Amino acid sequence: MSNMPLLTLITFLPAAGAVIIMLFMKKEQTKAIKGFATAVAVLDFLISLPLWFQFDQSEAGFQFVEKVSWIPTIGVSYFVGIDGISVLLVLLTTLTMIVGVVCSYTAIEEREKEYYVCLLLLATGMLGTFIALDIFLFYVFFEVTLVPMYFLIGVWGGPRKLYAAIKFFLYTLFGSVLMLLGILAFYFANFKMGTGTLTFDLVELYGVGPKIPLSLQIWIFLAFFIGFAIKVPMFPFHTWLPDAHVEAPTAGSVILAGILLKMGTYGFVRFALPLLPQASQVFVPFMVLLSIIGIIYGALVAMAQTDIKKLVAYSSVSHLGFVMLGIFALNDQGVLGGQLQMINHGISTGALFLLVGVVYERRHTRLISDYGGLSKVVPVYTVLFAITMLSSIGLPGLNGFVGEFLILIGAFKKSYVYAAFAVIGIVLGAAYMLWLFQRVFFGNLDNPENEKLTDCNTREVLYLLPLIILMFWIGLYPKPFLGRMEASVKKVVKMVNAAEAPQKAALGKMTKLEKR
Amino acid sequence: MEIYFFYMFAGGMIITSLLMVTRANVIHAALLLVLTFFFLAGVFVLAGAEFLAAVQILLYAGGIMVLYLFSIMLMNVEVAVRMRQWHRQGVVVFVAVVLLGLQIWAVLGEVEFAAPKQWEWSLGATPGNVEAIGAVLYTKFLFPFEVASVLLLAAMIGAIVLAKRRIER
Amino acid sequence: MIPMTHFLVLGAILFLIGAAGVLMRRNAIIILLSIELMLNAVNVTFVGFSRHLADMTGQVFGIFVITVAACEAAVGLAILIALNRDRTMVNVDEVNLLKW
Amino acid sequence: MIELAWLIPVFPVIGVLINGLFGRHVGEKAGPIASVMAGLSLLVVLGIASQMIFGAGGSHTVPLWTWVEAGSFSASMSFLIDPLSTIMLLVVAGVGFLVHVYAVGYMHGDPGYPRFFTYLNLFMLSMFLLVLGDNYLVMFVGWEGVGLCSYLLIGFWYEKQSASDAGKKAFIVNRIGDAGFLLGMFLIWTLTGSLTYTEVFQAAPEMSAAMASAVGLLLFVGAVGKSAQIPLYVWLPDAMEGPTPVSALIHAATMVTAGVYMVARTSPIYVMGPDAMSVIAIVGALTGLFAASIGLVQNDIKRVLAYSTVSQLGFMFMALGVGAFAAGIFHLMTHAFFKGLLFLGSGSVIHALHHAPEDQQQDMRYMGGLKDKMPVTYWTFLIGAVAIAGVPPLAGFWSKDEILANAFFTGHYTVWIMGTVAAFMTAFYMFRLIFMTFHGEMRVDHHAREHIHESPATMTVPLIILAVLSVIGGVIPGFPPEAGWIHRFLAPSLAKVPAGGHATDQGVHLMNAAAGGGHSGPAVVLLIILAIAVAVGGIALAWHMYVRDTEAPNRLYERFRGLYRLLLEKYYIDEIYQACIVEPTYKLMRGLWTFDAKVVDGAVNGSSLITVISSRFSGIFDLRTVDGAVNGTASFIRFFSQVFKYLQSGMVQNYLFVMLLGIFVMLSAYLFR
Amino acid sequence: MDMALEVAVAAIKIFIVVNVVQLVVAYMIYVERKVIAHAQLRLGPMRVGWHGLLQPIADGLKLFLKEDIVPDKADRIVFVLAPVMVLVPALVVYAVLPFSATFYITQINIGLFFVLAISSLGVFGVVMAGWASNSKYSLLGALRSAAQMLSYEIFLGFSVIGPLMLAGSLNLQEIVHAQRDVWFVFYQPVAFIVFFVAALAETNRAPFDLPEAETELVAGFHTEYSGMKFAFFFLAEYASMMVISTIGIVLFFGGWEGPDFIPLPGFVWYCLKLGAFMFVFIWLRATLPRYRYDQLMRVGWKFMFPLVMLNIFLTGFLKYLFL
Repeated sequence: MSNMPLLTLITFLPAAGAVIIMLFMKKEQTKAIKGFATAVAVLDFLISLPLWFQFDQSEAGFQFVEKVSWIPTIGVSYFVGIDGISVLLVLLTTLTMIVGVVCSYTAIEEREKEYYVCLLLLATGMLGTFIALDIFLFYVFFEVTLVPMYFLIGVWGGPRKLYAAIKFFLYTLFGSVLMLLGILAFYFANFKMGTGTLTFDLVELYGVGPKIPLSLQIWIFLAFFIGFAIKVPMFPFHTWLPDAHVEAPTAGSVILAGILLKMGTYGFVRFALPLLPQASQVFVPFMVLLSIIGIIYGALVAMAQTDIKKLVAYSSVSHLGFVMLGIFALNDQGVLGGQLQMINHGISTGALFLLVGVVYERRHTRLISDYGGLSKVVPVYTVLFAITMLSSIGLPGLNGFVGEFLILIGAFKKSYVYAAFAVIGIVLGAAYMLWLFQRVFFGNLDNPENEKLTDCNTREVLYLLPLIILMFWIGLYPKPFLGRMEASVKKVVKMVNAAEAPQKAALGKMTKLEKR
Repeated sequence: MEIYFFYMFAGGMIITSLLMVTRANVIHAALLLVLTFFFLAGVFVLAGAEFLAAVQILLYAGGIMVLYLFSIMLMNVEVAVRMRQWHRQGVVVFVAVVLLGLQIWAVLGEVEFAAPKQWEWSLGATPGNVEAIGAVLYTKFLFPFEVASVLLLAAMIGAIVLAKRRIER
Repeated sequence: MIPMTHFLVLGAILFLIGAAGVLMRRNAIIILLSIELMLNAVNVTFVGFSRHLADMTGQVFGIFVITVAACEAAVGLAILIALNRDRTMVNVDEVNLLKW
Repeated sequence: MIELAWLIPVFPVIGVLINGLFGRHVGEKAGPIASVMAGLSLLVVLGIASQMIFGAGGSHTVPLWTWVEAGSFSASMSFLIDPLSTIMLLVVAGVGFLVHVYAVGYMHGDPGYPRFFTYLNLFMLSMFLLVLGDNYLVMFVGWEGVGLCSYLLIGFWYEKQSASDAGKKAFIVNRIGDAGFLLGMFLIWTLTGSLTYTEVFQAAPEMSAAMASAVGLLLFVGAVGKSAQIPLYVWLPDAMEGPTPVSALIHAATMVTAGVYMVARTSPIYVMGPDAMSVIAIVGALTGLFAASIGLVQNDIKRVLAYSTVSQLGFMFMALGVGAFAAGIFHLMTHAFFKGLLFLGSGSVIHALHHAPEDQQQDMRYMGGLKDKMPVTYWTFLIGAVAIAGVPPLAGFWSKDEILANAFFTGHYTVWIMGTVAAFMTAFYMFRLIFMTFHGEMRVDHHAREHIHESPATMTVPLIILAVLSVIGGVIPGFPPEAGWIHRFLAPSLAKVPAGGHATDQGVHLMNAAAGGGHSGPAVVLLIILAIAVAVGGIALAWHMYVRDTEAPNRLYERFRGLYRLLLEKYYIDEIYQACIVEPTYKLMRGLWTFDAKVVDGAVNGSSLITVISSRFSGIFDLRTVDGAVNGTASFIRFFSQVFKYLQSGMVQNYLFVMLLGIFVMLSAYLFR
Repeated sequence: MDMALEVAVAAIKIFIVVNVVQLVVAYMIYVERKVIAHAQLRLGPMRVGWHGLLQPIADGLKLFLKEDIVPDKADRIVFVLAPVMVLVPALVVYAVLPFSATFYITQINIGLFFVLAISSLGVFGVVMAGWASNSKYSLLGALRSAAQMLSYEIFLGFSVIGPLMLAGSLNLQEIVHAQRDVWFVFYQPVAFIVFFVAALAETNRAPFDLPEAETELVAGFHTEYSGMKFAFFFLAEYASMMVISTIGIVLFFGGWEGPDFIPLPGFVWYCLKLGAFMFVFIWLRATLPRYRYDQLMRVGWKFMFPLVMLNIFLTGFLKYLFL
């Protein structure tokens, strides 16, 4: 088993499934296509399960590594592997894919074949992003995800789908092109100042970061920052998100919220921090400022929304602000919390989008004002929504709390000011979510159309159930999750903090230079 | 002894193939080609390639040529018999072919062959020709062999697609 | 022992006959048959060299040639049948739409 | 028995699962099921308590599992059984069980019956977690959990806009407090490296006064939210929108006292931070007075009780603030008895009046004369009122008197005065309530009159039990004052104010004397007499105004119209909050949304617009110049292809012939090399 | 001189075998008529000789003496060559068949392959006959025959691979030797079933006698034939039946080998087995109705072909595991 290219298998199985659907299945056989797509997703999840069980918790480095030379002249290799930071994201992705496929059975009614092909291709892109250990490879996968997502939004989206899709595509492309510049700058910096070889190999490059002068690091960090921050999205770059979320089909929103956004935060942890340790430290106040603005601003703007999906989208801005805050606390608790919060956000917000999708499918409206008093007609749905909402606002005992708590404690450790501002986000989070809940579920059932609403059917309950179980599991016993991440996170934190001394030295030199 | 057999087979081949090329009736041409292949199989046996000879008969004569006959029978060939048989470029080509023949003759005249390598072969020897071919075909040429099978598959699909009657929708 | 040159000459003659058939005849089936002949002329050469060099490769290639011939026959005849059905023609020089 | 502590929260979990998942099938059986579960928990609690009280005592940790572990941070899911949590457990489980039983009758026929009991059991679970946790994180779990249940139960009748509004308000206001609690926790962790009580308290003596005060104040923010103190008390009166058993259990007896419990639990830190304690004392006293003053004029029976609760909670914090932790907890306990009793009694009244018009069911102006119709309710209610008014030997007297005495002896004279005035007001408004509700002529709507009846046994039996507890619950554990059993029992759990702390020398002296065997001397006797006088005075005034001279209230109203209005409208605090906090927030959020859509997104769209415009220009250039060159090349090629195309005859054999010629050329090249 | 002797011996062997085969074939026809007659509760030929024993000779004489008709529009050369092309391959195959341990014409290392190759040529005669007759029935029969024989040749070829893998040789004598202990039919039942069905189809026997279906095509490809040419077709059919039976015996039933405890000469064993095989052929003809053309093709490609492929894989796998 150890020799099996498990990661490659997991990553490319959906693509293979997509190709099979594309080539061998007729458009009219929608049932077969759905069944097949589901089977592929489930199979992918099943073969990704060994990652959970065979993962060595004590190992901080990369596991399940595969390395094959790809473009040797410029030092690109097909180098994949996972560590504690990515293992859960990979598993989350495979799980979300099942949910994404299953929730689309009835939601998508046209061009179903192409839809599932896009969905499966998207899975390959996302998985590849998380397992790539070669920066070039990472970039390739990072970009690959854009295309199917573009189609998902642009073809199967809502009324303003074209605007949203193009905005999403161009905006993220703009960021990632800058990131590519950063990657190349680092690549050549490594050639000149680091190992002296042309390589994109992340493991080799990890050691190089501290040797690069701070002035250059700052520029590279800015390039990375824009690339990842747009993806996250952080405060001033977030406006594509509500549009994309609102217009995307349910599965698209789920995947966008659950996985795609994580690619940004993951990028920070995987690349920006360990590759550019000194610059990361220099940027801490700036990043934290943006995160906190994101937290509070996102929450406040979410409160002003009249569209449920938009509200959830802005809540994502707020939640990801928490994640970024945790990451840039640059200590064990903060980064661990940030990592866990990435998973949590994927689960909770994914579930929220699913739930919105459930009523949207029945009523074809997302305006809060069109609803009201739903808890009378759809009790099961109400309960599921309530649990998800509570998980989203971080009720202890559910997953959101553990992550938020660790983030805040990490931030507090860094500076109590950070935490003091961030807790405002918790209060506001409760406010907008409860208000939403009240407007949708409480009160009188005054819209006659809502009386005909049917409750969640078995399929919907079934695809929500795993997420709900995960919410409780992480909330009550997060140790298996934290334990898997801990070693790797500690390593990253150590790499960043170990570079402190040379950074100060560099700063000292700079000041000296200025003095002269 | 065997050189006479060779001349016999070679002569038969040349005659039948010349006849084949010149026939107006396609069926006759095909049957003549079958005969050519018989003689060719004889040449193969003389050269110690009895497996290839059997394959030649089994596949070429028994398979491919039957396919030809089958197709010819499906087609309307009587018309062609009454048409002009030779292409307009025929004369030029004939001259060119003859010239090419002379040229090949010249080339062959220049080539000196080394003494043939000694090779134990006789009809009915064990382990014989079949084992020898198998040993090479499934080791050294395994990949080409598989490629050939893919080629066959592609040809089969292509043939079916091309020859299938279009179903009117 | 048959001299090597015999095989080569035989191969060349058959090949030229085949080539002449391909280039001079109008009937498509005859052309295909001539192509088969050319392929077999090559086989003669292969087997001759195999004999001469005491090497099995020549015979193996003979088998491959037969494979290719089978493919060629299948596809060629399929094309002819299709042509015959649609255009009722068997002469190759009538099939000349693919020009300038 | 103690190691079975994990069983306590397990039973409510079972109840939640049964009623929550199979509510539709369980139907009206949900109540008994939930009650049995609460009862089973109570049995375990009683077992543990008996062991704690009659056995060794001390503190015991029951570890369950490691919960969150991240780097140097670690918190486990473990329970702590010590005297403090024992008392709390007894109160929670006892009152909780009684309320469950009561609710079986009270909620009969409600469409959300199973849901109600699910929530109620969920609340029990959370409250147990809050009380049992051996570290702040577990306490926070319970803390948030009870907040959630409070939210769910206040908004239980969610069709009512006011109910769901009140629920939301409760949760959000609580969240503000929780934010403080969280920050307090972070500070504790940064200072001590742990959140477990024992480890924190071991490290507590090393804290500087400033840090301890900071911790204390931050935690107190949490307590202010949960226990409805100024300035975050506003949610509690609104919370009366919930069903009455909920008001009794959550908003009187247990949840709102969580803040008191938390401060008492954190006493080792508080004693290190005198500033924090002063703040607590002042806030407590202010709240006590303030809420009592509002309670004077309210007409809604439950609102009176709600403000009374706020006021009594103020008393408790007063006690904590002056360092009398045990007295605070003692008052917590007695208050749970009599306030639970009062709420359940009021519920009984409302239940009896449920045929009256909606807006009259809870309005005392439309009651009166119910004494004869509902004897059990009346008598138990009266006992409760006397107890809360502080008439010896009922429960309220002992605890309230201790608080006032402690305030006095520690030198907090302002606090003491405010407390005494509040006590007077308490006695007054409670008996105003009694007289308006049970005495005088009946003002009930005519249609509802014939429906008035005594409540069923499931409701009256809890009333009676609580009444008994209200009578004896003070004197047994609290006699003699300052040195009763409860003080000795709680002593190991609570810290003492150290010498040289914030108290005056005299206070310390007196306190230490108290620890040795109760206060003595004339001051004590005087204080007791004063307290009794205040209580009786309040009752008498109420009797005067609402029984003897019923015109007196109107006269007062005419004279102090402005003051009356101010009190009736609760000092306009809600309106002030609305204007100063809520509206600005709304404005801010709308403004930010506009900002987001116009400016932030506008920048994005603007940049795309600029790109489009510049692409137009470059497009023109492209068309004229660049494309011109391309087209030129193309036409050049076209010209030549016109000539050469004739090479393509379309005849296969022509091409093949060329191939043959190719071979010919190649061989020639070989021959003539 | 040795060579001359060799040639002479070979010539003698060939002469004997060919004539015996002719005779046997003639009597096979008699046997068939008798068997079918009895199957239909008739008596069959009874008049010529005792129980009609001389009937074949009478028939032969009749055919010899009959007028040789060639239709006007027929392609003369091909029409005449066709019966020859049918009979010659059928007889040529006898060159490698082992009749007993010592009695055979020759043995070559590609024996079985040779048999398959040569017998595959039989189809030419049929096709030529059908085409040259210039008759609709004949052409249809020829087309059917070509497709049928081409298809079933494949299954026939694949079905013998199983036994070949066990025997490890193409030499027929060696295959017989390999079955000294256990007949391959016990190892390869599936292969045998496929082989037998394919054999029926290859020899155009019922229930696969579509090319000469009397009731549909009026005897199919040989409608226009009469006299000696017709006799050639008949001879060829029975000769190839014997060939295919012999192959079946050699591959699956131990050839001329018999159980040791019954001391009979190898040739006798061979004759007994051959007789049994031939009887089954006749029996089937008396019993089974004819297949429809599409059924024939479907059975072949959709059932036999996967079956025999599976058999090959299974054999290889088991051989790899156990041998």
